[in-house]
Amino acid sequence: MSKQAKVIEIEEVAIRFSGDSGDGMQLTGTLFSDTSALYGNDVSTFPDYPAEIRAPQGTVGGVSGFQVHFGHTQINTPGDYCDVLVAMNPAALKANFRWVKPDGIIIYDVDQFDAKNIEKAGYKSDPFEEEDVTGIQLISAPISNLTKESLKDIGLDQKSILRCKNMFALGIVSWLYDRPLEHAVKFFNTKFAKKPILVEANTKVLYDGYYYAETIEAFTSNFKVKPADIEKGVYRSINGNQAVAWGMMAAAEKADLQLFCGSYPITPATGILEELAARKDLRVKTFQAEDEIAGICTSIGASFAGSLAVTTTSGPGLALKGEAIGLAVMTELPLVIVDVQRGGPSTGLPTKTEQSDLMQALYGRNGESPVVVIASSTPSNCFDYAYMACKIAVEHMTPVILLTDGFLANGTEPWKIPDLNDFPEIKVPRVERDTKNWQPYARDPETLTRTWAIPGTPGMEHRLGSLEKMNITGTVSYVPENHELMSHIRDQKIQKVAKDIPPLEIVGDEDADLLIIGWGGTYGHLVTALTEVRREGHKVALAQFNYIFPLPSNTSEVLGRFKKLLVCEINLGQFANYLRMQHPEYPYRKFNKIMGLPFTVKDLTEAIVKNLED
Amino acid sequence: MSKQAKVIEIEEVAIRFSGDSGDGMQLTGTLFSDTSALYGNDVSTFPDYPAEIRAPQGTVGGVSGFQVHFGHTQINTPGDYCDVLVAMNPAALKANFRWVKPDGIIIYDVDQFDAKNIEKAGYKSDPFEEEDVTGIQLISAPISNLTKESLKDIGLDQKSILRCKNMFALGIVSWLYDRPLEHAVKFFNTKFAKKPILVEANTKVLYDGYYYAETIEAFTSNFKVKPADIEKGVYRSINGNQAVAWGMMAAAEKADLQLFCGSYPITPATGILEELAARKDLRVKTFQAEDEIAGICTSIGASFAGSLAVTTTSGPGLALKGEAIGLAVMTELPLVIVDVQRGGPSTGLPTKTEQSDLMQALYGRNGESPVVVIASSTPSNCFDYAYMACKIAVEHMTPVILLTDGFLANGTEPWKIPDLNDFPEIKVPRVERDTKNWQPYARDPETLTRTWAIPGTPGMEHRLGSLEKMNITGTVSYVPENHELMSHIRDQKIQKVAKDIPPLEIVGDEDADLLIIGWGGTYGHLVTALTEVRREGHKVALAQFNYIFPLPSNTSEVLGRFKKLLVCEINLGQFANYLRMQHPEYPYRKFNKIMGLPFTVKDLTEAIVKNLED
Amino acid sequence: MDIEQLKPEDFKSDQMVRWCAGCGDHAILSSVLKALPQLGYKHEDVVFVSGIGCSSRFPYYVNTYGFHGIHGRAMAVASGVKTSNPNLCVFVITGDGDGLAIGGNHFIHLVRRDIDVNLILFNNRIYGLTKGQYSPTSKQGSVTKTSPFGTIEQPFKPGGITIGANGTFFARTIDSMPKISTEILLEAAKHKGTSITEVLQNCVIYNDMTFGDITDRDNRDDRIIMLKHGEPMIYGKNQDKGLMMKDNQIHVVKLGENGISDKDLLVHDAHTEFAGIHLLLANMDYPNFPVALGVIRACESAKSYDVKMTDQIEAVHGKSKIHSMHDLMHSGSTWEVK
Amino acid sequence: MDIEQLKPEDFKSDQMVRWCAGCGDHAILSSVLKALPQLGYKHEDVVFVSGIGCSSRFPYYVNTYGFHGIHGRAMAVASGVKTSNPNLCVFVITGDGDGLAIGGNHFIHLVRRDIDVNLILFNNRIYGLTKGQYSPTSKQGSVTKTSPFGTIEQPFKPGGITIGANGTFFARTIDSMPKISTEILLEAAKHKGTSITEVLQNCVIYNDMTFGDITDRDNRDDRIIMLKHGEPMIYGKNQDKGLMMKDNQIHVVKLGENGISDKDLLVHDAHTEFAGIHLLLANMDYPNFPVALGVIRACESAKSYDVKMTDQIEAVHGKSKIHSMHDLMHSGSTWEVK
Ligand SMILES: Cc1ncc(C[n+]2csc(CCOP(=O)(O)OP(=O)(O)O)c2C)c(N)n1
Ligand SMILES: Cc1ncc(C[n+]2csc(CCOP(=O)(O)OP(=O)(O)O)c2C)c(N)n1
Ligand code: SF4
Ligand code: SF4
Ligand SMILES: [Mg+2]
Ligand SMILES: [Mg+2]
Repeated sequence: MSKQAKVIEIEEVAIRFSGDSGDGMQLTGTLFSDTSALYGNDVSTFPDYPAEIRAPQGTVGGVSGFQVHFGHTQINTPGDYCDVLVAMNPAALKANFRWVKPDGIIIYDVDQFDAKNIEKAGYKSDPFEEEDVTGIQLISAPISNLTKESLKDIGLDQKSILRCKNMFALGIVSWLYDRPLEHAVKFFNTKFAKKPILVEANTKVLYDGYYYAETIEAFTSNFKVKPADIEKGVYRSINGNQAVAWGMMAAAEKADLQLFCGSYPITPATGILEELAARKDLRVKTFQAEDEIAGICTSIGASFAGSLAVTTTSGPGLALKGEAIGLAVMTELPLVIVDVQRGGPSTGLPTKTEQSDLMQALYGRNGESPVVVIASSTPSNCFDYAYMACKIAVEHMTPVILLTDGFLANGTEPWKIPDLNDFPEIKVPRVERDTKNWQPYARDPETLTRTWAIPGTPGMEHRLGSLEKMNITGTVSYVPENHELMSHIRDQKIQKVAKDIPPLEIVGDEDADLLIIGWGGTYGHLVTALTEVRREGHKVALAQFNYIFPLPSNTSEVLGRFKKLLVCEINLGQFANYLRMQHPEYPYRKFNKIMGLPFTVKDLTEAIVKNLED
Repeated sequence: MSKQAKVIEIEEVAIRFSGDSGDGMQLTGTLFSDTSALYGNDVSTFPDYPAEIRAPQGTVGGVSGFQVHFGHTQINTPGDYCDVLVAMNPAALKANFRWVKPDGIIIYDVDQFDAKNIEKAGYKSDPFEEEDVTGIQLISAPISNLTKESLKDIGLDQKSILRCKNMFALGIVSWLYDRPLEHAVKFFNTKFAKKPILVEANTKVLYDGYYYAETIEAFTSNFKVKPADIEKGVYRSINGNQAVAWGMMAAAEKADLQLFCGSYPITPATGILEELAARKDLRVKTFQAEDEIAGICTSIGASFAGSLAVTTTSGPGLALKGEAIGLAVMTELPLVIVDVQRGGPSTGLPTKTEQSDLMQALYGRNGESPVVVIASSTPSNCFDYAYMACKIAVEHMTPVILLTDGFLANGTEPWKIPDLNDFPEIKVPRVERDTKNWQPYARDPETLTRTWAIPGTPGMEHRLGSLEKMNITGTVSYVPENHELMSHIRDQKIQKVAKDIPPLEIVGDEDADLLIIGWGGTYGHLVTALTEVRREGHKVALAQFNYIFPLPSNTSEVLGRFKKLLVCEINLGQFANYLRMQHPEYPYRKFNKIMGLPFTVKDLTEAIVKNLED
Repeated sequence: MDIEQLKPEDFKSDQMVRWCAGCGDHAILSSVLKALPQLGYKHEDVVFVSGIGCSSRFPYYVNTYGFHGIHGRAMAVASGVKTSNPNLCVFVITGDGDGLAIGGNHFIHLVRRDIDVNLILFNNRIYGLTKGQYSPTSKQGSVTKTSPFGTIEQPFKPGGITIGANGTFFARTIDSMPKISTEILLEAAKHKGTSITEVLQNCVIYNDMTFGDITDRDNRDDRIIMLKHGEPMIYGKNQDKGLMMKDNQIHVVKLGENGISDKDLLVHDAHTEFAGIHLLLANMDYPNFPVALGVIRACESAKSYDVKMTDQIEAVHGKSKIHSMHDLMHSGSTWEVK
Repeated sequence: MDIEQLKPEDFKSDQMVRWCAGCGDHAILSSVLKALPQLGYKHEDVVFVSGIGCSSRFPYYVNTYGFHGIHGRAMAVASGVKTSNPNLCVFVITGDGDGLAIGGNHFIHLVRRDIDVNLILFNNRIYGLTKGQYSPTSKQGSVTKTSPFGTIEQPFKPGGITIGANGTFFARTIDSMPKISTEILLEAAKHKGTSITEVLQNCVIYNDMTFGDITDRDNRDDRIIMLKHGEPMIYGKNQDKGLMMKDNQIHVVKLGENGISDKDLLVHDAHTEFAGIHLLLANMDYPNFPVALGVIRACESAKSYDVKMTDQIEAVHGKSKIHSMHDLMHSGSTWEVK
């Protein structure tokens, strides 16, 4: 495609598409990000859904946004602030203006900026006077009218025509960043295979938007973001929920076990259940239970019956599962519990992200009830940690809690499709068929793991249960010394998992004074902040924890290498407190945000610099 | 009553009555302990029930025991080891022999020591050869036959006659320790008012036992334990569950609020519900719910409606209540949650004691969800801490978790009936009737407490809920900054409770090197051990925590005064870990037991001496 | 303000109503707002309790006391409100997920205890708030986000569950028939004991037209029957169809055919304690039967739980000598140390 | 060992049975042990799942696979066992507290889904294990540890709850009638779908003789009726009483009086899907009616949930091109970086 304007090469761009819930912003963003990924950029995206209930059209509560960050270099976050904001109405501007860079571009559908919409958005006067737009380039585009114009003869009703306006916006932005249109057109062809008129309409509007941008002289230049230097391979785009589901399916395939998921829908975890429910072709069994308790209890039943059993939920659901997790601890059955964390307490901020279930995961049960706790740290490594969670659960006959969060769950990034042959084997500690005098609670002396005898196996009939078990025989026991022994065994059994987990590694300067400590879903932001601070000439290092309990065996040694330790979390300091308990030998500084949002790189760099100084 | 044998004065005695579940040992022990209390001794008792399910008669699993410890001096525990074991059958001997002092006395019903019973108890040969009885005085008494003989003409069937044999045993022990028989006789008269034949039978057997002991020459002497030097006043005997119930009723009376308890039965907490259910004369409302979740949720509803609402449970039930506790945190309603801790994890050891729900109480919920946590430390001060739990809940508009345990719940001790006028007022932060523009989440600037507007009050109609609240107005809010603000407010609000709680005090030597740290129900054993160690000439101090979150404001200062801190708990070290989090400035040593039993003073003194040394 | 003069608007709160345009919840809200002034309660004596779900946002829109609880627990919270203070008029707002999935146990126990609260079940056969997963009332075969190949579960019939739990009141209405809804809600509120009103509610976004068969204006009258106590069961656009009992089953008959007249038809007895027929009526489903609307069951309950609780307390209180903590603490076995 | 030759003793485990002497649970255990060899399953293919309660100790006494869960969750655990492996023969053992108080929701959802498990409800109308608090089936007025002045709650009827949840099988027996219990358990096990068998069980310690009215040998036969599919409803020591239907209610009649003969009586149709009559039969209570024993309802279920789940999976699997993670990961939108 030819164009006249000047082409400027840049490193990375963040674009936020935003409009009313009905404006199709999620699709627009996804098409743009897929196109960029196909083109070879590194990409990270994050949708910003409105709160669960639909707010009235045109209000700030109803704004739906989608941010795409892509670049020629490595992209680890969807970006704090955007270079371009596409605002389909005044409410979208109102909700997102704070996220526009001081020298950014705002492209808005001027047709929607009428008095009524302006008022609905909560502006009292001209939005561009109320907001301080100095330095920002404003592109007023009559998107609605041009869309109508473009499709006036196509034979669609007015409502359907207006549904295409998001493609006009996509066309504009595609020109601006020199993106090819083929991917979107291909998408229309598949999606609307049965309604060719929609293929035609969307395609036309998309091109018209593109040509509009090329034609008007509003843009003095367009930009080119060269492909990133990306590892060779076949890629696809993946979000955290899908990656969790697939990681568990991969583990089931490797272990040659049936995957069973008993679960109850809850935002933002439902996507995992939905993904698994769709995979009947891989014989995944999903059981949508009547509540979270039944979700985990069906899974415990399935685990007893020999399945690789998992249950998925978010914070309030994890609270409900606490008692039953104890049952899995006592019966020493493999079970993976996925908690996609969201804003709390109580129902809290159900669509927002947070890291405040750490303590609950560690201690939210009666009695001394240890389980393995691990956390993934990027949308795509949810695959790896879900796989590892399954592997540990099965090989150590224990419940494992996998923590992700709303940010990872909904964020997408390109994922190099792995070769499952590269993944470690999963050894199922099943009883050998002909074992004589098998004892349900006899243990491997190394790992303290018991063996798994599955109903249907002749000669291994046994009874498990929630009362204290006699070591080795597994019968009910009230013997005081046995209870003490078993309490220590259950604890040690989990501690011994440390042997199977990789050592803690650091990113950045080995010889720095300051070590930033993070865990779970903050990795992208922390590493980006690290890079920025180092670029400014500071020395600093980062340790991101994925294994929480047990901690990697070299934890104390790594922490001991640095003078200052700064624990950054999206909560009030739970991991810092936990480290204090585990490694009281060091003092910890804290940096916390708890706004239902990911960190911003800006806040982080400030915090890091401040801590470097004092 | 005249007697010939030599009378020896002693300081304190522990007697364990034990027999089959059907042998009436709980009653025997209670009568003995009440008599001793009436006589003026200080007393502490503890029943040792068999595991929940009845084991077959004559087996060790079916043994029911009751230990009474009484003395001329202060008695803080039911005693580790007993001076006298009454064993009504071989199983009772088998189960309890380990608890007899090396120079103790065993009185046994020789009629029950036949081959069949000996085998049932799990002995292979003569029990007194299998056990090492050197040094122990064995009193073989034909209790069954003498009871039959005593009642042969009274007109009762054989089964009913044998039911009286526990009174024969009581008679023997009463002579041995010079206890009057009036209290027991008075009890028979009330209890069997409608069946005079039973009054006669029990009285006769009791006296016959007494005379039997006086007559046979088995005992060379009997003992006198002089009344203790006890504060003047009117006393009654009370156990922890009853004291919790009464403390809450007292708080309701003082606050002039209706007491409402939504609960679900669970061992060992059920006694509180039962006690409250019996008090309809005081207009207590109890709601036996379908499960623990409904238990707490009905209480939250009642709290919203203006009651002083409480819910009672044990560990597994607390796990189920976690989600709803978060609801009370978010709605900032007063609520007391009593957790009578028992052995875990899972169903665990349901009739046994443990201190392993501390972390669950602190953190067993999704999100940042702080609540006040307090713990009582003797059966009778359960009254005081239940009262305080209610006072804090109401005055600070917050959930409060009160931790007791199976040991406190079932243990009894004499209790000086307090004058409620001496208890602090409870100020209910109700909205003043005529407040204009009342805002549900407007706060007292000192305590950060909001005010309580109760349905039925005109003009204060408002809506509470589990979604994040806007500060001041209390409407639903997804504003990021508000969520951060509210997270801190909820945290601060609980921290500020510290102003209302008494400073931490220590017992023992101010200038000691070693501070023993305990919390909750271990006080009696710790203070007894402390006394013993000090008696041996060592310097040592004890700090027993009743206020867990927040900690007393002087905690760090107190801990800082000692070189060594030894945290003793019946779990794997939860409070020690918690202290590490809160006061990382000190190193903590740990002493833990987790056998479903209280500490023994012996183990404790050993541990203390060891820690004094190294 | 005089209760008599209250108007529906007086019960509207100042909160913006946030349901999707076209959602059936709007119509139910207005039916309830119409009923409220006719109940004879003042604002401050009315409490709306809900769980979590689209429908459970309801309390925010009513200018009374309100409590938006956690998922599934509205029934339990309301039980506490009402037994704590029986003078309050308590409504429970719940959905098919909130009330029959996670809250199913509290639902049946509320009904069993017969606490005097009015429960309105917004049945849209879908989890709306979480964006479209099947619920315990979804038709077998429903394709939803968690059942991409169709559900394999039999749905609950809310009427069946209510009657099975010894319920004393069950009624059914449709969001799109607001006048009838208001009437039914008034009857429900009058009932002493737990009243369950199922409202068939359309979720335009995730389950549009799930009740299309019976709400479609052209055919509606041939597919629903309005039950009225004491009246024969006639229905149809032309009032030419009826229900008869034969062999312990209900049969659809055509009036005039085979000599059948309205004398042969079932006469609705909403008050009988024998629930067999109510169960059959509540479970009728299109296309084999018309769907029954109106008050299907409304027995006299002896006395609601909350009243029995108060009565028992007063009776015991009257007889006891213990009237204060002081009395209690000094009762029974005590001794004095001098 | 050949299945054919298994005897009740072969299904006994080596654990000492720990119920109180005289507890009805002993008799139920022996009825089950008698039924087990007749089911045609090998030891290793049978699983007993229970919750918590005296009755829930049951799995320890049976020499099969067993799972003693947590309070109230047996139904959910068993649902997982059976759907995970439909080849297993799964029993659920639960009590009136475990199954209908805390476990009530899982109970009704198990029944609704119609998963092919056999549930035996030990109904002693009391919480035995926790030493005597009232349960959801305790008679109104029961004096227990938590109701010292008598309960104020209407009890559940387990049959009503089952039928209200669309249950396809409900039967009732008494602990003290072990032969009948064994027969009924065999029919329950044969049923494809969830079978609920209520056993009226005596707790000698905390609720002795709660069923005394109908178990007392002298009067028993006049107070219970054994229902048999296809047979007229006659009962009484002298087989002189019967049940008739009039005005949609069941009436007790005396044969011979007013010209009533066995032709006028109800004939038991356990198989009809119309549950109205089953509800009436299941809810009958002494003294107004005889208590119904036997199989009250046993419909053909189309297909149990566990089978439908497998069928759907196989159907989708057959049609899809995706048969491994490799296939899946490379399906749809992918791109190559070279
Ligand atoms: C403990 C818990 N589990 C799950 C959820 C997620 N959740 C919220 S509403 C809902 C179902 C809503 O369905 P319904 O009750 O039918 O209400 P509707 O939205 O259809 O009106 C679910 C599963 C939650 N908030 N809390
Ligand atoms: C979560 C939880 N809540 C409460 C209990 C205490 N509990 C154990 S069994 C039981 C009730 C037993 O009654 P039922 O199910 O009727 O069995 P039964 O003992 O009568 O056979 C209760 C309340 C528990 N173990 N766990
Ligand atoms: S999602 Fe459905 S139920 Fe929820 S508000 Fe929208 S239309 Fe109504
Ligand atoms: S307490 Fe009752 S139910 Fe439990 S074992 Fe004893 S008699 Fe049976
Ligand atoms: Mg719904
Ligand atoms: Mg029971």
